[in-house]
Amino acid sequence: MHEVKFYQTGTFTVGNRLLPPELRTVQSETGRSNSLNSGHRACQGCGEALGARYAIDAAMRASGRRIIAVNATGCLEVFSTPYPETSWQVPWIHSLFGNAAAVASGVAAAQRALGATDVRVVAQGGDGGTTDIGFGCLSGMFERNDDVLYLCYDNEAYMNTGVQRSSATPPAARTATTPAVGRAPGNVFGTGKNVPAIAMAHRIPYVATASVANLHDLERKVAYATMLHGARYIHVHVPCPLGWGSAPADTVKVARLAVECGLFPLYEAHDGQVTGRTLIRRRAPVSDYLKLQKRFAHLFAPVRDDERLAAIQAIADRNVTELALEGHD
Amino acid sequence: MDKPFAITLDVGSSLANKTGSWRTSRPVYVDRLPPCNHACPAGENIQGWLYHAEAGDYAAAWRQLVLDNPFPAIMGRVCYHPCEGACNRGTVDEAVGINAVERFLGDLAIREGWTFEPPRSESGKRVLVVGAGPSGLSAAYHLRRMGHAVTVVDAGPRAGGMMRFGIPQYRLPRDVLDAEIARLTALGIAIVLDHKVTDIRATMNEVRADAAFLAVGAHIGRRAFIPAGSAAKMLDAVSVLRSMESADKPMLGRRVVVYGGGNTALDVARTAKRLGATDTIIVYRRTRDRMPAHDFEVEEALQEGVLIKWLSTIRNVDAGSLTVEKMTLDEQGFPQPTGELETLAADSLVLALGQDVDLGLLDGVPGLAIEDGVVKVDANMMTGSEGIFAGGDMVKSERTVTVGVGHGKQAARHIDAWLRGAAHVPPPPHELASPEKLNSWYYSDAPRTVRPTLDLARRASTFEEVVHGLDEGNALFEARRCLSCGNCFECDNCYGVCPDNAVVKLGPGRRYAFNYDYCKGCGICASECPCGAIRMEPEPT
Amino acid sequence: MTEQIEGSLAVARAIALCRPHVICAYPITPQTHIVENLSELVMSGALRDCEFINVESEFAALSVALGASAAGARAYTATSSQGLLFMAEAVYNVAGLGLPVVMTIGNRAIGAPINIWNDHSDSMSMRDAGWIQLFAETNQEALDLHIQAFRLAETLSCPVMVCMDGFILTHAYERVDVPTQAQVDAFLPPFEPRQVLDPADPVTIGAMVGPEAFTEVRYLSHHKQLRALSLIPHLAQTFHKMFGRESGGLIRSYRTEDAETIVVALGSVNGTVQEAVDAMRERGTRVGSVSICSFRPFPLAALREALQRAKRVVVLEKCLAVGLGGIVSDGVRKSLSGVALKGYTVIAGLGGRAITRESLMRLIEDASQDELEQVTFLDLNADLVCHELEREAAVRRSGPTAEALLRRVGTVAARIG
Amino acid sequence: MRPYVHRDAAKRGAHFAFAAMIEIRIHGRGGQGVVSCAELMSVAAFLDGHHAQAFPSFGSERMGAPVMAFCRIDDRPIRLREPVVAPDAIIVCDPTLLHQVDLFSGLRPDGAVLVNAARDIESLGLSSLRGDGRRRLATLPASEVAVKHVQRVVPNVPLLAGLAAMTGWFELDSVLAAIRQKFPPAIAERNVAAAREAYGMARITEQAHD
Repeated sequence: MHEVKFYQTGTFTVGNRLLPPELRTVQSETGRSNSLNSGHRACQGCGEALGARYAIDAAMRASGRRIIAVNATGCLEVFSTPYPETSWQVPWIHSLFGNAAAVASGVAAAQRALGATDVRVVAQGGDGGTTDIGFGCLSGMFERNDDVLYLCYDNEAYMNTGVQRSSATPPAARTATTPAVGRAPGNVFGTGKNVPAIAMAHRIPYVATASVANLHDLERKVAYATMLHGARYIHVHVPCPLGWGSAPADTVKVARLAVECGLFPLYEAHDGQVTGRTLIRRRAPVSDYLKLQKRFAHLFAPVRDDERLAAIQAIADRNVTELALEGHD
Repeated sequence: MDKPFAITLDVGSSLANKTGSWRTSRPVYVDRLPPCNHACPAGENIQGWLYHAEAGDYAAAWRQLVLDNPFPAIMGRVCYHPCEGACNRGTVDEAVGINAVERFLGDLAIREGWTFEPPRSESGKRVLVVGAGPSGLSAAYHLRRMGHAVTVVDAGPRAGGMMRFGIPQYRLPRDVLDAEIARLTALGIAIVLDHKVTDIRATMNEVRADAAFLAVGAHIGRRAFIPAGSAAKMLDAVSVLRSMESADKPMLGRRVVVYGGGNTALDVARTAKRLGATDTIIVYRRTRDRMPAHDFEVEEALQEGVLIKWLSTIRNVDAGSLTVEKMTLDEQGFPQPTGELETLAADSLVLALGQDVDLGLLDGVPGLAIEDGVVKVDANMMTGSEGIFAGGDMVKSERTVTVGVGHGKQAARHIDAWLRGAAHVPPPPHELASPEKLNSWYYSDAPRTVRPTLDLARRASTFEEVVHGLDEGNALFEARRCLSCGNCFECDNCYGVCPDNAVVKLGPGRRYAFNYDYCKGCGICASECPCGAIRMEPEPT
Repeated sequence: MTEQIEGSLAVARAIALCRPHVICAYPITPQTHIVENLSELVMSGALRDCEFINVESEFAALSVALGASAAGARAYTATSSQGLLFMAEAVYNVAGLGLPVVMTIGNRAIGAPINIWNDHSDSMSMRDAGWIQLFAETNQEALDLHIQAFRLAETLSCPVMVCMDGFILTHAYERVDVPTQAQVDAFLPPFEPRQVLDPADPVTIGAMVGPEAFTEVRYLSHHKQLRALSLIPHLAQTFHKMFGRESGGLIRSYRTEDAETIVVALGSVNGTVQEAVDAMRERGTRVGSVSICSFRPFPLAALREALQRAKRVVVLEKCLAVGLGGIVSDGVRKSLSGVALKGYTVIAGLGGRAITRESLMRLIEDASQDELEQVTFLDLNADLVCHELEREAAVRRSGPTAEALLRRVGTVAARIG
Repeated sequence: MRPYVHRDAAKRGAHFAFAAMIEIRIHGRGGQGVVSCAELMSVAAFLDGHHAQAFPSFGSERMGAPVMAFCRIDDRPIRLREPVVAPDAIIVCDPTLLHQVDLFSGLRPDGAVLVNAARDIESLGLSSLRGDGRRRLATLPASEVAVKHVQRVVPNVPLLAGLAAMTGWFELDSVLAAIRQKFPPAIAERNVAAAREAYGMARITEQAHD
């Protein structure tokens, strides 16, 4: 009898009783480390809580539970460690909003100096702590090629302080500081700040993007990056029901549509060169993605803003063409 | 390590914070009714046996299957599989080839000599079943497994009823039929042949039966008045097909005309072809889209060279030829004569205009009612006469093997309850697992496997089976295309996508449980469950 | 072994002898020579098992040190002036987390106007950040204080700043006795952290603390400094025993017995003050001086003991609390609450203005006559100030003040002292 | 010229003791080695067994800008941190400064002045500096000596040697030792040669005055 690969769900589900173990995710295992444990105070349907557990569990597995995590100020830090409780199962430190990368560099330096060669250092922050206030330290860490894996959980605004605009906020999105009023409601159509690309410009060993909607892809990238040496950067897309005005139950769905419509392309790069991309399975128009989120409601009502919807579609199309995200491997 | 106050905390201490209190709605695991099961006339738990089949545990799959239907190998050939018409996979790519897998399981069981488990205990009751067709045998099977002694009485020389005397061999090889019937006798069911029951009560007393199930089928070919010359050769389809099972095959000649548009018409036409007819023509009053026969059978017939004259009726028959009149459909879709006539050369005319039930055995049974030529039964399938139940083609229903098998099962349950002085109350059906309850994104693309068919040359000359079975490889493939609609197949999605680790994985075959201490009720698990086995319910207040 | 070397090199040697694991460097005058020397010691292999990290800002410098310390490493960095302000957020954070980082401050003024010369405005601005602040009088003491600082910091799990006057000490060639490795190893045990990021024993560090416990956390950091009040003199004594030198401690008194006037100061100016005291004593003025080594914790009791018998106290400050006067003076007054004596604040040496023996003698003279203002600016160029005030009164668009003053003063390099 | 008394070197480790602190001020331009000159001076004095303190006129002056450096020598620890306001000696590395900067302010009546110049004091128009005659004034073609030996216009080492010869405040050997401490061997030896020549030249001018 010829080998029948598992068709019922292929390898898209978290696990499956019929999948060979090597095709299952870390999340499918009862032995997973639950690095971010129950009892944290994240909102219902928090994408960041999901992304952080996915990533750190994968890193824990890859490193044989030999990791130290550094956290920037932000939702993740606040909801995970309200005195006297912490949800972390790993050695974890929070210092400031803008210095996670630098603190991680210090931790890594300490491991070298103390000869703890097997310990892997992970820094994590939101888009504010990474692409804005923490950017200097991040770039310095990259430039020195310090032995740190930096994970950015991008929910596209300052959620911890009540949804203010960050340099990762997409065009036209409504935030508390880019309200949906006036001639061009919502965030400006700027040139954008593509931090993965900036990371690549540092020619660091590894840069990747990932999404909570594609667990297998995310875990593969994190596990791989964990064991590389030098500066590594993974930019993880994590929807925020509160800030995006999406249904808590739709967190994964929204993330999936961001990928499928081309607005959040999944790819990886070595030494500044794109070496792999994750193909879109079922291409969707950006409106499918946008209309699930109240922060874009003004693009659809009272009158449909076709001009700006087209502009956003153009961004998605450019991503798809530039990275050749359609077709087959 | 005596740690600095409040600055340094011990890991995992947040377990003290029961975030479940935030919940306003809660997820619950449910088993919804898969559309295939819903559509199956025999009430098979299709998703249930595919669940085992996709794991490669064919024995378990077969055991699950035969809980509802003792004839997988037969069903896998003759069932018109409404299940596949209802299959949700049809909305993703193509329906799962359920029928093919069922046949694979049936054939494997025969090859492996799998047998039914005997009843755990004997009830001491005895039931008489009249008619060894699909319905009767099915009822006998279920009653026996419930522990009752069963005697089946049939007028024919061999068991199987229409399965043997109505369905041609190229669709149902007889060794398959015999094997699955043999398995019933092995279970301890007594089958008495060549015994026509004329007085049901009398026969019941003979065999000291506490109850009876009547399923004699409908074997009387319906005649229509067609002016015919004395030399004209007219037969009815039922007798033609029946005589295929006897020593002397029917003589139909080189040019055969079949009158009718049901599956029987096609069976008989294709049989004529195989008997050596050079031209076989089906004459039907209406158009193809109005034809009762299944389209795939029409397709196979046309492939084999059977011709069909649409919108035609037969006016009269003579030796060697007959006259047909062209018809036209009126607004209501009824055929109306046009007066336009045509002569067809024909050595014989076979009428396939439907069948009637022989109700002889019911004469003088008090309380028993007949309506439109079939026996009237109540909701419990009992006739007006206490303890006498009826089903299959002799009651009002769609006349297919699968429906018959289903009747047998239902009747068995009612009879069993009646024997225990109770009434069988079927459990309330589960909510239907309709397509919008699924998250089909997670299912990978896998087009269905096409079953190989016998090449045309051999079809014209032999009664070899036209449609072949699957090998284990593609049977497994096909089984794994099942979406497991409405029933957890342990994909771990809920366990993985919970931001609060509030899902407990109970281990292989034991599914999952929610830890409501931490579940905040976000509902991601429900929306990311591929098969729709989680429902969000308002938090009880 | 005694050597004639630059203060910055002396400090670098001391740091190396303390076997640090991680050193972070970002250039800013006048601290730069220290890290330059350290980079050479690390890269030449003279200092082993040490990571020298060139960072992109002072904020990163202290953040890297913070991470290293939390991971169980002995961490060091140095800065000055704007650099200290730029790392301010991390300065408070290191103390809040109780990480025993040691940092040298090459004391320098804070702009604007930009000024690279010495005063105490930088470290004083961080006086309440929770760090221990020790001021060095000489390069020998700067060297010695760093060795004591690591032991102090690690005993208490509290960061320590060693403050040394920019240029005056950092760039001065003096005779210093550089101890041997064996001596330092005997005094300074290996770092045994109270909290450490260790995969084998995971903990969470830096949790969010609400009203329910924040006060207690703050009290405990205050408590650490109270403990330091007894630990600092103890370490100074131990150091004296092992190295044969007096260095550190809370305060040092000079000719204060029988003194009617006592000058209180921090850092290198004390040498000049003592010269002035001697000169005035020769003229029969009963004057003495007190040098404050430990500014944080502030030695209230020790000062009270040293000052309470005097008639007047003159606090010489190299930092101006604009709108108030002196920062040190406030502490001194607090130490003397209930004691009846006169207190004067003298602001001197701002932005590198030389504090000469002559000026100090005049000051002491005036003080002993009680002819001082409550707040006096030593050697203030009154004409310059008055002229500028008039100019500003006359013209609305008077332009930038600093530049106007410079035009009037003339070429800086042409002046001496 | 302040007198100094020879002592038994064995007793104090110093060849002689100063009656009072000696203070020297060095003027020049950025790049002429003004600060190194003060440092070398302090090291030489240290090697002679004295306490010494050298420090620059703290600043961020660039090449060519007027700069100053100071040195103090004493036999007890030096506490004074103020700039040298009343020098016992002044070294002028660059005669072009003569009319730009108040070079000689605070110079003691018995102080010494050494100017880097090929011409003599008179032709530089500095005769008036002699005051009551207790002052010693001398010139030295330090740049030429430097160029000859070091191939660079760094008059600091020759002038230091010159002052040693002129005042006897530090031993030539200590100056040479200081040079060897500061510079890598090759460069050190060229400077040593420059120092020796300058020391000789200055001695000669000294004798000429006697």
